[in-house]
Amino acid sequence: MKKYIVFLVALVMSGGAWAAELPPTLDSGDTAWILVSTVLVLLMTIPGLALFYGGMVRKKNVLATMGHSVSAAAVVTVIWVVLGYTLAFGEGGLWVGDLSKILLNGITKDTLSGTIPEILFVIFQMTFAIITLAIISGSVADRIKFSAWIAFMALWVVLVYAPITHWVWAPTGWLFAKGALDFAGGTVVHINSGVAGLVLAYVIGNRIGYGRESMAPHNLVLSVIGASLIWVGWFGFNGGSALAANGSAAYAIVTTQVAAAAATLSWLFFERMLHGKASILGAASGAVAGLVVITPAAGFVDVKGALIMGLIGGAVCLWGTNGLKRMLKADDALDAFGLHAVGGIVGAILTAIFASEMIMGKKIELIPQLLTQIEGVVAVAIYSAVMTFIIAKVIDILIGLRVGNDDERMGLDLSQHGERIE
Amino acid sequence: MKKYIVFLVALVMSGGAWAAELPPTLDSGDTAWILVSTVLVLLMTIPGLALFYGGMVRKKNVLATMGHSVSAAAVVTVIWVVLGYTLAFGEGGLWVGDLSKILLNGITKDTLSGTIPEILFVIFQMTFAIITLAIISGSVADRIKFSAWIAFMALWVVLVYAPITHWVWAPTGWLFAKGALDFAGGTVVHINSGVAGLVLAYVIGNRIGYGRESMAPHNLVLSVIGASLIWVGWFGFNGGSALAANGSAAYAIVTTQVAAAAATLSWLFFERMLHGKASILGAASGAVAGLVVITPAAGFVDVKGALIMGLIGGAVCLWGTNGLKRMLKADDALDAFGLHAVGGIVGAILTAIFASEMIMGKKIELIPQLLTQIEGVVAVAIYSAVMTFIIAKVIDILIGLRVGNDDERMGLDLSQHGERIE
Amino acid sequence: MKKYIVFLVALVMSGGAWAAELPPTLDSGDTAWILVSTVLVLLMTIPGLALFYGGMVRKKNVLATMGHSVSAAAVVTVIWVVLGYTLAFGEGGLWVGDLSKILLNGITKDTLSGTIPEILFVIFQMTFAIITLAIISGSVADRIKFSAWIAFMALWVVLVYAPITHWVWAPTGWLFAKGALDFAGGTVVHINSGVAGLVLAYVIGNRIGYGRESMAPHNLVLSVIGASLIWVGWFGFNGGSALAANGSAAYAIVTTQVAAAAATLSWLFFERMLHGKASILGAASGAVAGLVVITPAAGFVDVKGALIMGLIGGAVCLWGTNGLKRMLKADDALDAFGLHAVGGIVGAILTAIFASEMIMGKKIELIPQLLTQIEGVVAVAIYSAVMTFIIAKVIDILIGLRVGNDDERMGLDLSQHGERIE
Amino acid sequence: MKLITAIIKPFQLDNVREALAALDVKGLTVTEVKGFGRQKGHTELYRGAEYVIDFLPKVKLEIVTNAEMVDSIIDAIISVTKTGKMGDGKIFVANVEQVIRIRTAETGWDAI
Amino acid sequence: MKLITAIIKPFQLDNVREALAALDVKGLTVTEVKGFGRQKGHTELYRGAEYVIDFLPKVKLEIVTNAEMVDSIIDAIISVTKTGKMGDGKIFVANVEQVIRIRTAETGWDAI
Amino acid sequence: MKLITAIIKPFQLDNVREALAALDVKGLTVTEVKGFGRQKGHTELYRGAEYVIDFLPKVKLEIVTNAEMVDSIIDAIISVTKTGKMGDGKIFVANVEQVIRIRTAETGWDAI
Ligand SMILES: Nc1ncnc2c1ncn2[C@@H]1O[C@H](COP(=O)(O)OP(=O)(O)O)[C@@H](O)[C@H]1O
Ligand SMILES: Nc1ncnc2c1ncn2[C@@H]1O[C@H](COP(=O)(O)OP(=O)(O)O)[C@@H](O)[C@H]1O
Ligand SMILES: Nc1ncnc2c1ncn2[C@@H]1O[C@H](COP(=O)(O)OP(=O)(O)O)[C@@H](O)[C@H]1O
Repeated sequence: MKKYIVFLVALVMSGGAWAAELPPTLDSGDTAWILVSTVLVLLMTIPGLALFYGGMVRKKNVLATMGHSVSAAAVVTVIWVVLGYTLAFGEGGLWVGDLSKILLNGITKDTLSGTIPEILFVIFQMTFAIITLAIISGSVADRIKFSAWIAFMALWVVLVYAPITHWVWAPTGWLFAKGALDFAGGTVVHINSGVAGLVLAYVIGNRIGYGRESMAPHNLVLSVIGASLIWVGWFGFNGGSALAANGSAAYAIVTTQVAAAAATLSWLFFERMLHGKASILGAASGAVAGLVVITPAAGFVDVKGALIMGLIGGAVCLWGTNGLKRMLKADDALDAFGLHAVGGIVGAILTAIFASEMIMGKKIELIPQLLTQIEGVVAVAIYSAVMTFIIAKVIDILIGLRVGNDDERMGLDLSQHGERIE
Repeated sequence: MKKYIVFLVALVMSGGAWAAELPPTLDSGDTAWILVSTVLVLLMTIPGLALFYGGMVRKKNVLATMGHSVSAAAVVTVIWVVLGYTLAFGEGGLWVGDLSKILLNGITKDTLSGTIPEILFVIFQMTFAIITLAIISGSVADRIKFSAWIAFMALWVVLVYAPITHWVWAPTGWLFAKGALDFAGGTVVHINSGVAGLVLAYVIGNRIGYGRESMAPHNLVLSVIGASLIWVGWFGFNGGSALAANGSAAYAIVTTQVAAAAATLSWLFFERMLHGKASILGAASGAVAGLVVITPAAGFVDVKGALIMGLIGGAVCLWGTNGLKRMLKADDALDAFGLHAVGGIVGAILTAIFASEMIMGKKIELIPQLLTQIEGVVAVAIYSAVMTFIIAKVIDILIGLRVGNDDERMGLDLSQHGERIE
Repeated sequence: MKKYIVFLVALVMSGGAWAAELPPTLDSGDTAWILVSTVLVLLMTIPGLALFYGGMVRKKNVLATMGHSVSAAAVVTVIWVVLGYTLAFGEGGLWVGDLSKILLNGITKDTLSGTIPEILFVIFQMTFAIITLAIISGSVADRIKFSAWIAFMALWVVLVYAPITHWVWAPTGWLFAKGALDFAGGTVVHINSGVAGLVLAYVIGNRIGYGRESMAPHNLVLSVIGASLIWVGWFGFNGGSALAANGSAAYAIVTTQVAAAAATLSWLFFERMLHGKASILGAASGAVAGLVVITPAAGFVDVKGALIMGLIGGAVCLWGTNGLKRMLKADDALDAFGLHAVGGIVGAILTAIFASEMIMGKKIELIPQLLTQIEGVVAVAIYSAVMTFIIAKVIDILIGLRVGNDDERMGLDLSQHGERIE
Repeated sequence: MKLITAIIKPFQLDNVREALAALDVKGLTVTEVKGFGRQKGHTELYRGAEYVIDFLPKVKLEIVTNAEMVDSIIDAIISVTKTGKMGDGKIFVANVEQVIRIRTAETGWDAI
Repeated sequence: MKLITAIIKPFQLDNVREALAALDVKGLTVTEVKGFGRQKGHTELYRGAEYVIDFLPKVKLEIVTNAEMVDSIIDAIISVTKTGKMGDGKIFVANVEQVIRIRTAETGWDAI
Repeated sequence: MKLITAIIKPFQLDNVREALAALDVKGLTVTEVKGFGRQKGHTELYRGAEYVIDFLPKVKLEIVTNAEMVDSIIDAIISVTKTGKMGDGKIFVANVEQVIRIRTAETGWDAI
């Protein structure tokens, strides 16, 4: 609430001319909200995404699938404080941050980032990196080797996630400089992870029996819990991206809620039209689709915009996980691409169209903005695809990406971890 | 923290006479807390209530039951921003709000409601509407048609929930004007939903095999998770209803916690006395009972009051879901009435008795307040019952409320959604 | 954000000399954060620990095991407001608080504790007492009588938890006076509960078939959900212990996250080295181990310290739940001792070693501090062990600690609660 | 001694148990199974992948009894489970050579 | 009539069902079981407690058919499930004295 | 060849397996079942609805073996599972006409 106080005091004192001169100070309300947002975004991954994914696989793979998310939290955390943060948000240039903040060098309790402690910004951003990796794991569910997954994450955070984050969100990043709009991570998190997932699915190959044997979800109760936690956690993802507890944050959670709801209804509606029944997995998927679509736009659009974006997003992602999926022929097992990349692309483009002057306080020129958005999408998609391919191939050569056939048949829980659920 | 600052500045400046003149400003701490409270109340429904209910049905209906809550989040959100909020909190008169805020018309990022953004108030209130609908779904579990449920929700929010909310919480509402005390929704949410549930259970009829076949809960682990999330989420429900992060909010969460704990113990104690064993479903139900009972009173009573209200509430709701339930002969499958209406009525009445001068800062006259409380209970119950009956009948005639016998036998998961858990 | 405002106003006014004279006022941001932290710590127990433990027992005991945590929330809450809080934080002397705040006597909405309402401090601390009891229940899982468990909790909070809390955290407590460092409860919560659990396990005896029959966890999905919620909730545990929304709180959640991640990786690594496979239960256990180890240190160490503490903690607790466990020969079913006491002791000692001047704003003398830490560990362990033994024996004599053999065979769900999961 | 195996719809289990209790049948064993037969299954669609589920949940009852009671038991089962719809189920009868009660080591009819 | 009982690996179920459908087998009943045999199990280690799991998940198929079809059914099952690795499974054949379709009260071959 | 079916209490499974291993029994199949017999069940009460649960969890063991071994197997099972309390279980013996090992197509005793 700093600015209001400053304003108040200024008002009281008289002039107000000096108010702008004051260095930013810590605001406890903003800090409280970002502390909580950090909790919420972490909750989206563990147990949120762990459950969303865990419920959709076969019973023999549920622990391993959840383990992919849990290990993302572990591996990415360590890499992020050591190297990731400085590469993403260290000053650097257009493409990548420098190494000045390696191991969070120089960040004390009192270092601020706006009105919150910088160390808080570090961990808030860390939770975004974590979920990005966890999303990717859906593409290779049921067949990736655990050690390969650990290695992949460590490399990918450093080589792909950190640079792209720098492009989009660091003040010196080239996409940021161009004015690409990405409020909370449509490109950084969703397109990036979705594309990486698709490439990884191609490299690792389809599951044994894919398309022939039943791979029906073993327990969608878990997926509904997961989707619900992802939904509520997303308030931290989008609302926290305002980096303050104010009207912007509040507006962002409202657009988030509206888009999630609209996409749920839209998915259910079209599913019923096309397949005769509206499914609960559809409701969960629709909600996630709406959340993905609104992510780049949450702080830029009004409620009407969010409503329309949600309706479109639900329908397009339904296609992404059905028609498009069949066309792509990759066994993207849990639809990292169909939901996150497709939703992210739709969102990035619609952001330009629905950006609201009332909300943003300035007018957005449609055509130039659209072009900038597309440039961002394409750049992120290409970089992510190429780098993911290289990393995957290197790991495949060095330690092998995929478990053996018998281990896959037996299930990852037993073959990789020596455990199982009853 | 606005008021303290204002006070401080005033103090510093000298007089303080002009302090009252200052327009309210946004307080980041209050805003942070209501942002979080919104998350918490949503969490109570998805996945909280979805799990609480989902664990109590038979395995063949678990996804459908969870879907009732998830779809409540989707449908109510859209209706609320379009029409519900303005009917509830638009200026209007004694009975219902006007249409001035249709589609949240005129609410910008900077519009305040007290010390928080009005848009935040919109979504905080929205989460109350969502859970009210989700509670109702328990009464018709295992047999309602999915399409009928969607239609019911859309109509009910507009025709029942919004007007009653206006009565109780809008400054122009008639019950508000009368001084009816309902801190966080004892009438608006609990009596309202419980009564509606009972009526709906009568209209839709008992489940096939009710009273003869075993309808034992398929997985109470889910119910315990659900009740736990409902419990912690209730801190947002009751604490958030202070609309600020201050001593009131803190006191409200303490009374909430104490009542939940006391009711849990009281339920377990009487269950053991009456049936020989204290059950874990009993613990979960007792907690919810205590939470319901304290809801209208959370910000008005002290810790001793909360303790006694909890002890009474646990015992009475145990009766509500046992003796009373058998007397009513309705198959209120998951006890929307026995827990929420019964607990809500007990709470509304005890609020008058235990309202504490120390907490409220003013004295409450027992007898007049008691009469006002009863008037509120009766008015809400009657309106809710009549309108629910009409809506249910209309839907039954137009599209049919209930699935066919074979579909019910097969279970809603398969018959309504084409899915199942392993 | 009080202090900043006061500072600001002081600055503006001129001198600042009188700023220190101002009584502390409520800060809405700090209050918001501690409200949320309270929610988070409660979430760690219900459903967090309930699930973590519930997933590790056999299917016939899952509800009873979850019930141990739920009943902890109920029983401890009531005891805490009546007697526990005043014994822990009432003024008193070196050993225990006085009875001045019995039934929270004298605490109004406006009573402050620092910059937050004292009533909020009451409930925040209450959640710590709750989880301490819930942790203990892991030691006696699968065989304790429900009534004995209830009785044990009521006595133990009053006779063990409240005094030890007074020693360590009350301004008049003897360990506090000595300068023992325990940021968020390494001794109070973890060593205390772990030691009590071990003693209880000895007193109650091993489970029937222990070491011969398979007691494999029935559903580790629940444990992974539980561990995840414990993890995210721990941000309230450690971050909330800063009692403000500021750089300290933020640093504490970062050290918490880093230690949890490092311990997860360390556990997985050594497990793979020693047993050939890295398990998901290992990941979950490692995370909890890291969280325990960092607890006394969270607000005192920097990121490098947290990293090393986590790596050590993961390895040592792996030994605690394997080699050490076999040496101790007690059937500490769910490793209250191996994780919490062992992790707590490691953490207490490493706190002295890694306490950072940069973070604490003062230098810590290694050897004296180490001795003080060890003194704290030993005192708490001895007091907890002796008192737990006495309480357990008294209950065993009066009502019996353990269920009969047939009831144990049948499972606690049916024999104690008359329920079961399908 | 004979073993009667009946495969029925799950929700009929309580009815059958009652009908058999009326015949003073002292014991039976129940297994959850999945059946494939004339009654057709259904299609489940998850994220674009369609699975035809041919196997439907059924309950298998096994009753060991003496030869004289076989017909009345079969009649009792049919009387409560017959709806005339596909999937009502099947009954098989086989021979059992020896029956032993573990508790008492009784054999034959005494063991039932 | 004969009862063919086949114990196979779970993932072979779909293959077997298809092979039997080709022979016009009209019905079968499936049970999830656990098997102990030559194929060795595995060790699970949870927090220092080691459990040797001797029982592996298997699927039991029961097919009632007439004597003539027994051999072709057995051949069909073997043809799709044989991998030559331990744990491929077993087939048992027993006699069934009577078969009844509940829906129609038909008996014998008509009931299949 | 004979099929021995034993219905026992679940927690006895490990004991039985060990006793049979001592007899060099090479294979067996286990099914989780529910049993109704002399041993009475229990009552469960959920929110005012009372359900009498007559069926108790049991484990069914199936062992195919040759005629000579039947008695020693039965004795071994009884020796470890007999407690003298109701619900100890039952053992049934039936005839099996043919046994085939899928892996090798061996039949009869060789297939066991
Ligand atoms: N030949 C068979 N062998 C074993 N089980 C069978 C056989 N035929 C039917 N069944 C079992 O009986 C159940 C009912 O059979 P179905 O053909 O669907 O009904 P109906 O006999 O009424 O037409 C099946 O689901 C299956 O479990
Ligand atoms: N004698 C037996 N009685 C009953 N079931 C058996 C017997 N032998 C094997 N089985 C079942 O057959 C399955 C496969 O047997 P196994 O010995 O592992 O394979 P293989 O015969 O190919 O060596 C076992 O898991 C068990 O379920
Ligand atoms: N006639 C029967 N047919 C099939 N199964 C039976 C029969 N009698 C008993 N059983 C099975 O054996 C189990 C033990 O039988 P029960 O009568 O409880 O024990 P006991 O024989 O020791 O008195 C039952 O739960 C049931 O599964």
